[in-house]
Amino acid sequence: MTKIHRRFADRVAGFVRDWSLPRQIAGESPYSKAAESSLSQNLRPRLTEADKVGTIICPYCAVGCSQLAYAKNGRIIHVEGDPRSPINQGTLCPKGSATFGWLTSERRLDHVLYRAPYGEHWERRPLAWAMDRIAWLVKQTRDETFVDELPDGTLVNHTLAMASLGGATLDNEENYLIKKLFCGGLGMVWIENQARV
Amino acid sequence: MATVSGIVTVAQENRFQLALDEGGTRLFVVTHNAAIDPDQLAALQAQQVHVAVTFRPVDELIAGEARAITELPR
Amino acid sequence: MIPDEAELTAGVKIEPGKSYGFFTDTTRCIGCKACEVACKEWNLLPADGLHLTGMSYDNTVGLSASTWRHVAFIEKISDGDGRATEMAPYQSNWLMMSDVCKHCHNAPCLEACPTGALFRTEFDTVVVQQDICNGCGYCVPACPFGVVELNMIDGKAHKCTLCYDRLKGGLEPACAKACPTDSIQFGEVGELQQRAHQRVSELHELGVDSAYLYGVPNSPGATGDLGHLNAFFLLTAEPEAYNLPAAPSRASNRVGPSLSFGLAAAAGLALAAAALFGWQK
Amino acid sequence: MTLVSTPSRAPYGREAKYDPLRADNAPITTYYDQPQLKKSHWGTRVALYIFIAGLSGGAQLIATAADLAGGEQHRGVVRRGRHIALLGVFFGPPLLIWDLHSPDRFYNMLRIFRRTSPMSIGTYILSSFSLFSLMTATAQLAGWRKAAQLTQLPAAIAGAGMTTYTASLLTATSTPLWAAAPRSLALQFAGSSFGAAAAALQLAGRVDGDEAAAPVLEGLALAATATEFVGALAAERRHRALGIADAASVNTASGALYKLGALGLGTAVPLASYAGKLIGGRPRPWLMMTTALAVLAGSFALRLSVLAAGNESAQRPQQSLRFARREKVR
Amino acid sequence: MGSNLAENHPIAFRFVLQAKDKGATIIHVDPRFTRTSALADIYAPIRAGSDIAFLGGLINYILERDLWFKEYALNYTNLSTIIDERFQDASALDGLFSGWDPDSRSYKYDSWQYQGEDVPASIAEHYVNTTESYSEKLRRLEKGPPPRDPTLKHPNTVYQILKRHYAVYTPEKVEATTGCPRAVFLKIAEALTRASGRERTGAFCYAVGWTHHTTGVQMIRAAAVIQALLGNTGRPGGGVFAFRGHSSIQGSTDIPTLYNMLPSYLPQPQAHKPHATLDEYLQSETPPTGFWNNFPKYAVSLLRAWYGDHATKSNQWGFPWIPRIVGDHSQLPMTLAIADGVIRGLFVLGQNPVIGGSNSAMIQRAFANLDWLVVRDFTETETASFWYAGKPVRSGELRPQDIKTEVFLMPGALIGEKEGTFTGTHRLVQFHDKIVEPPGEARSELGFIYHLGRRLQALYADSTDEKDAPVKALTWEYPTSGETDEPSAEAVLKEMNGFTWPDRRQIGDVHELKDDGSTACGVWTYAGVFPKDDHNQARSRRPDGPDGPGTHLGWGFAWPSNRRTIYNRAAADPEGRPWSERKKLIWWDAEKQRWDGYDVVDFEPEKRPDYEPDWSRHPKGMAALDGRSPFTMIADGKSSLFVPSGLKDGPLPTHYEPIESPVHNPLYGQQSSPVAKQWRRPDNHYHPVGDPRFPYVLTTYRLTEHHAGGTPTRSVAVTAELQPEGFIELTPELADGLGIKHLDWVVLSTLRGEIEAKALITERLRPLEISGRRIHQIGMPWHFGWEGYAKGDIANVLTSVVGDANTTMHEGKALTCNLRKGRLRPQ
Repeated sequence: MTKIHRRFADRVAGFVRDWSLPRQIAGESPYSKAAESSLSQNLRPRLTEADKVGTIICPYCAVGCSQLAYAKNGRIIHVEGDPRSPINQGTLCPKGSATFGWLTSERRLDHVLYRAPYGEHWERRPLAWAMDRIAWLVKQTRDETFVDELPDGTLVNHTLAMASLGGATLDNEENYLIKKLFCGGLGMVWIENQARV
Repeated sequence: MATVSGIVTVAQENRFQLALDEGGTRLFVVTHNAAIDPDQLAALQAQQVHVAVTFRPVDELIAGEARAITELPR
Repeated sequence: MIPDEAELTAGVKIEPGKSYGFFTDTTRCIGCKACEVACKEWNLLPADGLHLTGMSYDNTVGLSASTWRHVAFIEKISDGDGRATEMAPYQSNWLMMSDVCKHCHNAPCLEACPTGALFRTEFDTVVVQQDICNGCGYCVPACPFGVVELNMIDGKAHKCTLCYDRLKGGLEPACAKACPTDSIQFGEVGELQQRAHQRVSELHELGVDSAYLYGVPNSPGATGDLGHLNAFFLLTAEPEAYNLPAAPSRASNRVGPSLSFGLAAAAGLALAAAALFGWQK
Repeated sequence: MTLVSTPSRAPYGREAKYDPLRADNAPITTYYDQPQLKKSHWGTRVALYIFIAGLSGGAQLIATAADLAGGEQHRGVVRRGRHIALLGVFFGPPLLIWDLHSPDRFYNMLRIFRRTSPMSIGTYILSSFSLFSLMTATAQLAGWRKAAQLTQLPAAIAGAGMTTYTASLLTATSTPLWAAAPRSLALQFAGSSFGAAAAALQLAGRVDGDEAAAPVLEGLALAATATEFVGALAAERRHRALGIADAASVNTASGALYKLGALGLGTAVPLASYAGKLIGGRPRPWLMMTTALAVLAGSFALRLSVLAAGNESAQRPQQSLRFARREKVR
Repeated sequence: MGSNLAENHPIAFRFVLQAKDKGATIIHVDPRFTRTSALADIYAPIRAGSDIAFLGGLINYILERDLWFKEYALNYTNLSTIIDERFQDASALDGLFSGWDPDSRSYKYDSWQYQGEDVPASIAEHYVNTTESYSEKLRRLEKGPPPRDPTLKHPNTVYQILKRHYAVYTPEKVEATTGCPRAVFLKIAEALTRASGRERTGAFCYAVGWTHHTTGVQMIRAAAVIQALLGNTGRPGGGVFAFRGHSSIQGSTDIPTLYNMLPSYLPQPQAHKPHATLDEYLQSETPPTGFWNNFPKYAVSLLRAWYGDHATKSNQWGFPWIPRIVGDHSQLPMTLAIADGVIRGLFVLGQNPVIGGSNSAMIQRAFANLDWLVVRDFTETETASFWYAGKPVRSGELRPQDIKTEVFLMPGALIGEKEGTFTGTHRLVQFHDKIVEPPGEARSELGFIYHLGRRLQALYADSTDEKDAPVKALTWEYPTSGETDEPSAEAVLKEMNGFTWPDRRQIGDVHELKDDGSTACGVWTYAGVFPKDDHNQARSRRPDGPDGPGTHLGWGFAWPSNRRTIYNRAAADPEGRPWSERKKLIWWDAEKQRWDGYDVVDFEPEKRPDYEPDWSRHPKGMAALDGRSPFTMIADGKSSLFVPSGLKDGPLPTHYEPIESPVHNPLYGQQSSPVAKQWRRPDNHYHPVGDPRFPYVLTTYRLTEHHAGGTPTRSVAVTAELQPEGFIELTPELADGLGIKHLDWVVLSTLRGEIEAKALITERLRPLEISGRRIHQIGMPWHFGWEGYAKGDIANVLTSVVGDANTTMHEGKALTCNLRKGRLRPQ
């Protein structure tokens, strides 16, 4: 449990190593070379620390700027513009430049929260439990409200009791599975997304 | 004063970002009397050392004021 | 990491020994603040308080220890008798400008710093070395542009480093790379100055006769004995509108006269004392 | 970044024809009245340091002058001067280190020498002054007169620096009030330091019962105060010329302190009493003592008010932009 | 126009500025002077909602001064087509068109058809309330080309109709309706016409500034008419650009999580349309001519992809399992259905309806009627916390312990934590890699839906009930990987691209699709994105070099068939030669007898420019379009200046006032769009015209620093700091009138609700003179809410639920409101 701080020995060694007076007397300029410290000498951009880099597309608007995401040890350490893309040529707007801030926002949620009916606060519940519970609710709601034909005999095969909102910010593959499962499988018709907002 | 533990993911000058063991990420500024130099922070990031940070949240900065950092066993 | 990425993003191969800087062409600025965000994301700078200022779309207010880029907004829509609809070709009526440390050639902050924390890097930029600075705060009043500031938590001075760590890795500074309209152009100061003069004459032909360079030798906004500014600007209104001084002076010029005069006075008084003591003896 | 004030008027500026160096009194458009400069972080601690530095520097100089040019009757002055100089030695460095925002790295002050930085120059002045004053004082205590005479010379030279380097420390910044009149500020600080030293020696002499050098010290105090007064007048004229005269105006606290404290106590009262003494001829000891105290108080008030008024002038964009427009000081 | 490009799409504006450097004139028409206007050459202030008056004025200007591009318009548009003599336009019927049926509040299309036959609309949303099936009317179209009079003298040619219809849109009337000074309007008209023709092209850029209106579709149509007349469509640097707001909103429209379409613009079967069986559906939806003639191939391939071997010829490839819609199920009526308790369960996947939905207070009350609500987002959004922090709860109207809704708030994976494709506003499908695992229990939507589907299939595994057959029949096996069992996005993309059945060989292009069940294709427009098992074109990252043609065909995949500029046949003149060397894109290569060019040609490669269909053999599909018909998706192959069918609110763009307007329609007696979708209910009242209680025009918009509902930027420190609080913008004249000083608190109110915000007084807004009355406009960013670091009241508390007739788009851009100084909640 060692406490990290600048010990006396380090201070003395550091002072002697970076002492400018002797270098100044030896002729180096006190405004540049003589003043340079060892920290400045071996300074490197943090991207050299990255052990993985990938191309992602900015998650904000539809211009489709492409970005480079750098990661180290399974965590993203920086996101900035991809210079190869003809769409943004390395540049990004304020939102795109904040992608790293979004991924590492303090307000980010990483566990499932559940509110029981008439409850007054959130509870933490495991993901698997939530998935089972939602599947059961979907089946129960569908079974109770599925209509195969209207009174006048017209074929409908739908349920009006379940709805889904969402997808303009989701991947195409996600939208495809949502429409395939909800419409093609469960017979939901209330399926919409931000395209109309 | 609170204490959280985690891994330093990014370090710039005297500021660093900690990936918390309990999940989430938080930004810290090292106070001057913590007497920690930038190269020590950079070393923590390079070796992904498991550390505990004693800090005080500062709402204005949406970050924490790191008073002390102690190295924890792996 | 793409080696020498700056060649792709700015057409510049970064080599130690040359002097690099920014040419900020405010006539291309759309006030999007991508530079502010890119700077804060790269340098992990904390927020500066969440407060609606009412200064048009500028809620950042100014440069500080944790804000190294600041986009200024100046509304000049009414031209006396009503609101303009015809505009000069480039960015009129609502001026926007991304302010930054000027990395002056004769940098008052650098000349004032007693510990050598502030120094001129091998890229001719001015940087505060965080392992040396002891927070004496002398650079803060020394800067004629009010850029550098002390951070009260870590007790050290902070300002734009022109992404000194990125330059070492051949990367273009984060703000210049992010700028969507290339209002912030990174490159060698000499080349940038030529490009700037060319842009000014181009603008004058287009009828933007109020365009001038600020921080380039023998141009209206020259900065006197500060020499040229490595981060210089193309402006279209008087510098004061952007909170820039018209002709800032070099603080170290005043050391000579004040010390010599002071010591002379002290010597005079000392001799007077000696004379008085001698006379009384 | 604390916000000074939300702008009272709506943010639509007016078209102002631009000419970089036009007449100074044309209205200056500012950027929503936001400060154009950053004020220094110096306050009472630095003011106290400057006062003590000036006092101890002046005392060492007077002691050396007395030792070299004076007679036996001045031995008291020499001894007391060298003791007062120790104030700077024992209170100076700690005050400065306390004012650093990362005090644990105080030793970096001795890392480099930069001739363009009065603080760097000042560090070496303070160090040498402390070293030699300490040696002179110990020699004094131990009775080694020869040694003291040797070490007192560098101490005196450093002492001269101590009395006035702090003026160039302030003037080598971009703060309008400090940078407007470099020479006048140096005069004010040098005069004020000597005045304080002479006054302190008078008081010390009275306490020791050895008033032998009183007339010399009074004459010296008169000369010092006169120098300070000349400096103040020159500074005022310079501020008015640069259009930043209202910096030290009365309606601010620092302005009042400057007018009443520095000028009033520091110069007007001593000048009046010395003049009165010269004309009246009858020494009234209590008047002399109060005058000495006034000089000391005035000297500290000068440092406090100049620092505070300077910081305020940096916060007023109208002044800093006007100062940066016509300032031609070399 | 209708967009604030520099603020909301800054990187797109990068190229507008590069065009400006090469001498382009930038024109910005907007109710507010924005950061786009600051970089524009000409700025025209207009009243929110009066865009069609402005565009109609431009059409009038072009026709009166005969400035239209003759050779282009005569050959490539239906300008010379003769319309049915029964047709009457708005100038004759004071704002309405012939065929108006007051009691059904809709139009009959018969009088709008080409003389003598019916022309089917091209896109899937063409369904009208009329019941007669399409197919009988189609027979006649195959007999010959529509009647045309190239001399344009016949009174019923589209040209004459346009002249009559737009005669009233004079520059003076434009000024009276929009408030834009006449001189500025004329300067813009002159600049636009000068920038068109052989050597030059002009472009229209629009976004939600046009779509957020009850006349939104017709605004975009008006721009399309102008661009067709000036010959700018299908050419480099020309056309009408839609700048959409979300990363894959184009993708979520192509692969529609939308109620009225099956993947890629196939109409969702309707209960009261002849869609009972697959044959009826195909027969009534397949136009005889044009590219849409391949409709059956796409429908059958989709069903094969969804139901695999369970889809057989005998059970109509599983067509009965597809649910039928019974009306308008878009987001606006959805919120009303929730309010009425019809909907018991709601999934909200990466959306924030409490901020983005109209009439937010009604939505928050409505959510209390839900049995269960699943919200998946990256943080706690207003939608997830309505039950304890919503407006009705804070005002005491509801208490958490009375709200029965069971709420799940589940963390979602973000970019870089899941792989997949986005489709950008340029139809470009780009793949993004997965670099790190999502934190904790955060999962991608792909994982959530896939594992939900597997659980449901398990629950229904042993059910024999016929209504459960579709759940079991779905092809739902995708390879998964990692300890979170993440399904492979590339496997799904391969299914979307399509493959042969049953040997699953990837198909190379859309032409390989069959209607006999031998091909399966989830999204026919995306065919070609994954042409071979190891070639994912969406992941291709090869841009052109600096001296390359600049179409960057090697970067990503642009649907359809990687074509970057659609209808680019129009970039060549009728003889197949480029209009000019400067604007060269596509040309007819005489030696190779093929079309060639810098882009994938949007035409049949071997069809000669002078090809004429042989009408004796009743040609079908593309064979029925001559060599000078660039608009392959439209039945007659020509750009529809006059739309005979497919749009519910009229064949020609006509100015109608927004539903809530302070003034009467200066052009016609008809005040607002006759067919706008309105829901008059106690919780959704509309303001009558010129209501003195709500005298000011309110327009909502976005800031460059925040995105959409604000969630992904207001909860991020670095962007929240840039625009930290909600505010409104108003003119100095209005502020002085109400005694409001800069940054004062003000309250805005409509019949739907009241909110408070700080006032930003700015000259970038200006009062407008509208037919003699002084109208003030107020602007308010709509992305603020109570969650996150940057907070503010929700602007959509003020808006009403009202929709465009064709698309049910809300009218957030133009409504009326009241404004007073002070606070809502006593401090």
